[in-house]
Amino acid sequence: MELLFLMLVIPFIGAFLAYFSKGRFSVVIATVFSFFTFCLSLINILSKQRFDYDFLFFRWLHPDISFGLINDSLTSIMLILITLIGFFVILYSSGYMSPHNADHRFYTPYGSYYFFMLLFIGAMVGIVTATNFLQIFFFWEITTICSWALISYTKDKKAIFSGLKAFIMTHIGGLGFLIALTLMYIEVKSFDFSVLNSLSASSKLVVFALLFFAASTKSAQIPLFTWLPNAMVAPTPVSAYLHAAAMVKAGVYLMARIYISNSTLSESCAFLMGIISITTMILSVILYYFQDDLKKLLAYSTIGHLGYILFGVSLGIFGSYTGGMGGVFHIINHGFAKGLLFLSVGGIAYVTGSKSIKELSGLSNRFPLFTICFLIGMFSIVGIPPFSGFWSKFMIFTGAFELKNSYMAIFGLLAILESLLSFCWYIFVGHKVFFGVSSEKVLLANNRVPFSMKFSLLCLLILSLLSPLIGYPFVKALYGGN
Amino acid sequence: MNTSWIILSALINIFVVLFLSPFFDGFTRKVRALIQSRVGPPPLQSYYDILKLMGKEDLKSTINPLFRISPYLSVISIAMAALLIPITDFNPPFNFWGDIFLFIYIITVVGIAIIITASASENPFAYVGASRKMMLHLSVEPILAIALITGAINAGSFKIGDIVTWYYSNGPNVSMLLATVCVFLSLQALIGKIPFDVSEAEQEIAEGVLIELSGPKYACVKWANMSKQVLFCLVFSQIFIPWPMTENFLLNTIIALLKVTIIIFISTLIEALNPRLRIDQALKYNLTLAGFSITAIFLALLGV
Amino acid sequence: MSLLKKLAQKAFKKSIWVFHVNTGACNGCDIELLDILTPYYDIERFGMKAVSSPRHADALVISGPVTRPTVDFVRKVYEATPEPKIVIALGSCATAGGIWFDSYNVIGGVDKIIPVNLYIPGCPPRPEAILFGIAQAVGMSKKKIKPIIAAKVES
Amino acid sequence: MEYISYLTASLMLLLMGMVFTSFIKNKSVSGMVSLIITSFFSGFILCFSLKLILKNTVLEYEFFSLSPLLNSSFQVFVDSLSALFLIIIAIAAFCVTMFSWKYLNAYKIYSAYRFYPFLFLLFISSVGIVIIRDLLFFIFFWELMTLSSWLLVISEREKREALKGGLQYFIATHVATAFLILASVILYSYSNNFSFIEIRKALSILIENNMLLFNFICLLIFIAFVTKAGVLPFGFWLPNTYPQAPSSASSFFGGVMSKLAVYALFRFFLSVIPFSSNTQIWGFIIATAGVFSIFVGTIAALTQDEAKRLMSFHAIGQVGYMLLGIGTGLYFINTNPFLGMIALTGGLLHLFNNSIYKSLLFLNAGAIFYKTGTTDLNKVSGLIKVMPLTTMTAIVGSLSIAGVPPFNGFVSKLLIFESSIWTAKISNASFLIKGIFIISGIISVFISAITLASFLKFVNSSFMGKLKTLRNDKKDIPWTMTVSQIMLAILCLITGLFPIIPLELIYKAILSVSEIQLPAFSEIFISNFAGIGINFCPNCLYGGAWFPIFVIFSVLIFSLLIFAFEKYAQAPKRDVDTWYGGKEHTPEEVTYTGHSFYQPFKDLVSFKIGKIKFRGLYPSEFPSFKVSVPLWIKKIINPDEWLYYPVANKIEKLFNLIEKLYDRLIQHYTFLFIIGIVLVILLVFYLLGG
Repeated sequence: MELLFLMLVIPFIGAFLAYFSKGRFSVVIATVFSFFTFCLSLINILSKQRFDYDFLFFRWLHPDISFGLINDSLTSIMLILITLIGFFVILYSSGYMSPHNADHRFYTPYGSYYFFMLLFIGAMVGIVTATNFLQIFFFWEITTICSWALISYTKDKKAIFSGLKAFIMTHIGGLGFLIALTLMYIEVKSFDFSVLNSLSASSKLVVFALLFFAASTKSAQIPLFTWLPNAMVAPTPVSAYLHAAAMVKAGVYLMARIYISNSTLSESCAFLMGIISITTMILSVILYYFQDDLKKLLAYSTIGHLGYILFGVSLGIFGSYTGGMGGVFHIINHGFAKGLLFLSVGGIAYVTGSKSIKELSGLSNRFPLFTICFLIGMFSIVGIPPFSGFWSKFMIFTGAFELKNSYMAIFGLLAILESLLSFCWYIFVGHKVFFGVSSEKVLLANNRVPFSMKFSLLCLLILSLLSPLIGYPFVKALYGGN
Repeated sequence: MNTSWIILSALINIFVVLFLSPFFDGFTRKVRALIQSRVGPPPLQSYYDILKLMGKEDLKSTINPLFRISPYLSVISIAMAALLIPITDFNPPFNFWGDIFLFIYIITVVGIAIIITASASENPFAYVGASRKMMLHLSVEPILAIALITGAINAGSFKIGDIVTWYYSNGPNVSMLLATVCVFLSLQALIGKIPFDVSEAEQEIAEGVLIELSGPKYACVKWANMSKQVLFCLVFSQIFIPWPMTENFLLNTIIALLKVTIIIFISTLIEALNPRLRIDQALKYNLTLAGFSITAIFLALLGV
Repeated sequence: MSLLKKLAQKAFKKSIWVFHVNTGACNGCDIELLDILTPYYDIERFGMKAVSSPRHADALVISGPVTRPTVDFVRKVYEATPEPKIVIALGSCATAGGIWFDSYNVIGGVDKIIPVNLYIPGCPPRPEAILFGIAQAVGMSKKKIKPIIAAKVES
Repeated sequence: MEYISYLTASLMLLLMGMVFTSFIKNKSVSGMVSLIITSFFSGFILCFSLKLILKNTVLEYEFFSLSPLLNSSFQVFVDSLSALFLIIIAIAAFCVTMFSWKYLNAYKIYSAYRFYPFLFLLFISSVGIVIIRDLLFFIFFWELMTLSSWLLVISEREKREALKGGLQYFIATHVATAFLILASVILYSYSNNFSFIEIRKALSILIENNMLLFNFICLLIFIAFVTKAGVLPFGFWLPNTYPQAPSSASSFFGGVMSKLAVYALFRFFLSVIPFSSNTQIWGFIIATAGVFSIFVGTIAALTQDEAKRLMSFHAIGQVGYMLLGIGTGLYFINTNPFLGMIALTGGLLHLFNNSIYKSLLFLNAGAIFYKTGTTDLNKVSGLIKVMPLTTMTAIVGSLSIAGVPPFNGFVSKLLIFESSIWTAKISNASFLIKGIFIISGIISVFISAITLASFLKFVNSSFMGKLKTLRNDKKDIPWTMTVSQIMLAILCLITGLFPIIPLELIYKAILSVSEIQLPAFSEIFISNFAGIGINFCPNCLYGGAWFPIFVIFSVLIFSLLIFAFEKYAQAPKRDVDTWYGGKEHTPEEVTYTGHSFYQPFKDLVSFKIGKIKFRGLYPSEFPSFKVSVPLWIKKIINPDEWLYYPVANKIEKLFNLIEKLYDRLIQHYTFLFIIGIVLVILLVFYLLGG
């Protein structure tokens, strides 16, 4: 328990220390603190503790409402995702946020950047360790603020606009969350995760819909998904963290948590989730084909894959354990792969100064590491065995058809179609960008890539390869727990 | 069907196809000469030619070893094909199920041997000839195959011997007659005579496939060509017109020879009275015929 | 010498295949040569025929004076013909250059380039003469003069 | 237990090879390491599978299970069929690796770790496909194979064609795999287990309940495998893809990879999908697809001028033969097991033979590439003077693929021809079906001739003729390359002369797979080392036969005779120049290029439909088309423009309006204040009063 508490507190402390330290020192502090957090989460996993701790000294609103820390399989795996990727992203940033960056030269002091990054980690840890909806909501809004600050980090007009847009949109989602909390409180005076079980049928649907609305804005689903592509103006490590582990994963975590804690959700809830996630998926895959910017492509891909996860969770709510677990499994696999993809795109932008698919070609000749990272990330994402995405996607597909429900079968079919279409575009992009004769941008690129970037890329590469193995025991435990 | 009969029968087949073939060639030349109101060569002229070529110098225009081997292969395969033709009896000396496919393939090998010889000789004329020969072959082979398969369907057996026996005892039906007609129409192409001698057109590509051959090799190829003529005439006369057939093997042989003579006479008439076709015309002719001959199969399926 | 070899030698006389080379003739001799293929003369009754490749030939019939550009060709065609072979110079020009004997672009008769077995003079020679000449060359008809050229061939 | 250790050891060897070769940059060192590893692997696998077949046992072993998440387990199951394919893989793998060792030097900018690790991955995945009995892991290995072969195809990363081919390949096969995945998840919903046994049970229930779904699943599986096998029209990618890989890799593609698709088809339709009346329909469909592929693929091959592309088209055609055999077999196996078994055996025997000669032919093309730097038949010629042994092996391969006796292609083609034509006499199928089967047989006979023609073109234009300029010296290719080709050529000859050896293995394999009662080997085939006899029905005599001994004896006798004859004639010999009419020519002038071969035939089979040009019945170029997205779609997918920004703007305007109220005049504020108070008072009164 103390571990978990430390883990929650350390990033915040680190954040303030980083903010007040000068120059490169903030980098060191951020790295050390994030590494410390990561170590704690590792110890937490290795200790294999499962508990649900209650802060007995803290009560608010109602004596029955307790705050505390939870540590079950879902939390542990989310923790490892958040802290690991957080650490690597911060490590990566130390190389990336430099004047040598060909994409965007970062001269300004980095204090605020690391402040918000560590705050982000802390907030995410807070979300996944929270024991009730209210506690989640508290950290939920911190992530919103962090994302707003980080997206508009470069402070040009577009960045500020995008930050504002992200802030407003996710905050509208947060409003939904707030209303849901209010409704909960009015009806049963509790914010526990299992509260939906005890609600009446009609208000259950309303509360669920509101929570799902909150989650879907956070996870960039229809209708409020447009902030995510705009958020790509953020520095690439930020986008990587935003997409792989933080922010958007908060939404899906919320839904996964609701799914795990509530066994009596109605089919209409599942259907609502399913239809929205599938529509998002299809929309995102159509939008793939209009993108020229690699990062925007990845953004839409994130939208699509969050759709996958939510679809899996909706299958779980509908009654298919395989689908639900597939959704949870996909959180992990997608996290590592997407982190890897973003960081490799960041590396490409770092050396060539371009993220345009049209401008880049023949990267594999000069930058084999980026090539391998991107390709493996890409194969993980599109689900080519033996890479990670295959397993979770396969579980989701299986779940969709297992139900023998014609609607879900159609959804499953659409999901397979999405997978195919995204594969086509990805493989085309892979061919275009990495193979063939080197383009001018690539030939003129400088060869010096900071060690920290290379190191974090390599580590993420290995992690992405191993992510099914990492995730499997947890998902299995989760399954057993149900 | 004892061993001695097989050996005797095989020897007769070899004798007829290989050793009488120059005589038939001489016969052809004589007939052609008579048609053109010439005297023509003596009937044994082709024997003289082959003997003479045997004694001539063997010129090697290439170090390619295939150039040396493959002319002999053509004679060997002709001889092997000869063993699958019923002359002395309903059954050929080598008679086993599925031999129609073997037969089709062996006569293909004759072509391959000559084509490989030609292409090994490095002469562009020979290449042209080889290309044409192959095209001719692959357009005309289906006709023979289809005809034989028609017989096989009718007789219910893939044995040449069984086809002949069935045909002899049951008499002609529509499908077999159609097949016979098709084979007859493709006979010139099978033999490689005018109007289908595009691969060896003397005036056009200077004997095409044979241009580089000399001495014994040329003799072999010449001989194989002469034997091929007899072979295909025998195929036509013995498989598709098996009448009359007796118990006596000598009588059968003589009847077969007579039939072959008649067919060769007809074929020579066609040869003497026709101009050469272009290769594309020949191809179209053959493929149309092949398409037409498929009707025979359907008729055979219907049992008529 | 084996039996087959003897037979082959005997058969040689009965089957002479002719390859025609024009080294610059006025076509007079060529037309006369074609005459012997016609039904009237019908050279095939002696087993002779015209072939289209020197590889198959037993006899080279060369018509015309050897002009400068064709010298190489004549040598090549002689080389390309398998032994035993006979070379027949057809017409006056091939025999000794004819009326072109001192022309600047004419080497002269065929025998200046390759050994010749038989000369058939005439401008052009009659088909009968050609037939008679070839028959003499292969020994079908008795020779009336001593074959001096034969010695030259062997050397 | 002994068996599994063999298998594990060989897989470990491959993994080891993959890891080792990933770190060695030097080509020859890497080649040597992989050759050593592969020879151990091949030895192990050969021992293992021969032992398994001869002892008639089955290996069953479960490594691990994925339950409870998915009811799937890494279940190894090696029966005789799998063992047969393991033999094929082992042979091909060994020859391919041996060939690659020196061959890779032909590629200048090409390091070893672009090739060997992926080759080992390909080996692993092929072995995996064969030995697995679980649909999930089957798909896993299946897609792994696609991935590794894609990596091999694009190993020349600067070449446009290679990239195009790789892209086409990956997309096409991935779509096919998606079909397979769809089929598997539908099946899982019924069987709740990915094991083939459970799936079979589920399918047999499905046949009775939901015929439509059953057929749909069959269709999905069929398309999935047929795409990989390269059966037209699904295999359109194949000719663009195979030639792009290094020849040794394409040799493995042509020899093993496309055959594994046929294996999968065979395995599924024979042992996973239970027999029913539908089996007949699917057999018929498979046979028809096969014939279509034979016809179009091979005729298109005739028009090709590039050696490897030509061979790729033949890969399409040859797979058609196998499908014809298997399809005919499936059609008749219930009604007429004798005929069905002959066809099935023919199909599988053809597969076995094909894997040998197809590998050989691609290796030949590789040898040409090594020596000349190109495989364009218009640019190479006269290579027999440089590499006589390779030429001989190429001729053996060509004659084998054309099915000329006594090489191995003949036996299998014979079985296929006979079984498909024999339907006329034995079966009681309808007239149309019989007709189609017979026409298939005739087409395959005809196409054999075309195959021969196109391979004669290959041999003629690359090996015969004048020697053209080479890339390097006039030495023969390195001996390892020659030896690997010779081994395959000898195998071609041996399996042709003694077809009984593979035939018995194959028969055992089919018996081990099928669950219905089938006639024993001795009932159908009477065989000894002199040849084989085939029995078409229980009561009739032998329906077909092949006596290689006859051929050998005749050839020997006649050769001796002719040899004696030539010796006796004592013709003198002399070396001369080629006769071109007396003139000197350059080699370019006197070469008859591959393009000119069969020109009239090409013209005959080339035509134009609409804007698509067909060359050899195969579309040579498509008109380019552009898809323009309608404006409304573009608008709809961007809700920012039509929803959020207008709303945001409206709200902003509203706020501006409110802002205007705050105009800093104290009078206005007082006024508003008074109004507010009045309103509040009114409200209070209203509430109290109400």
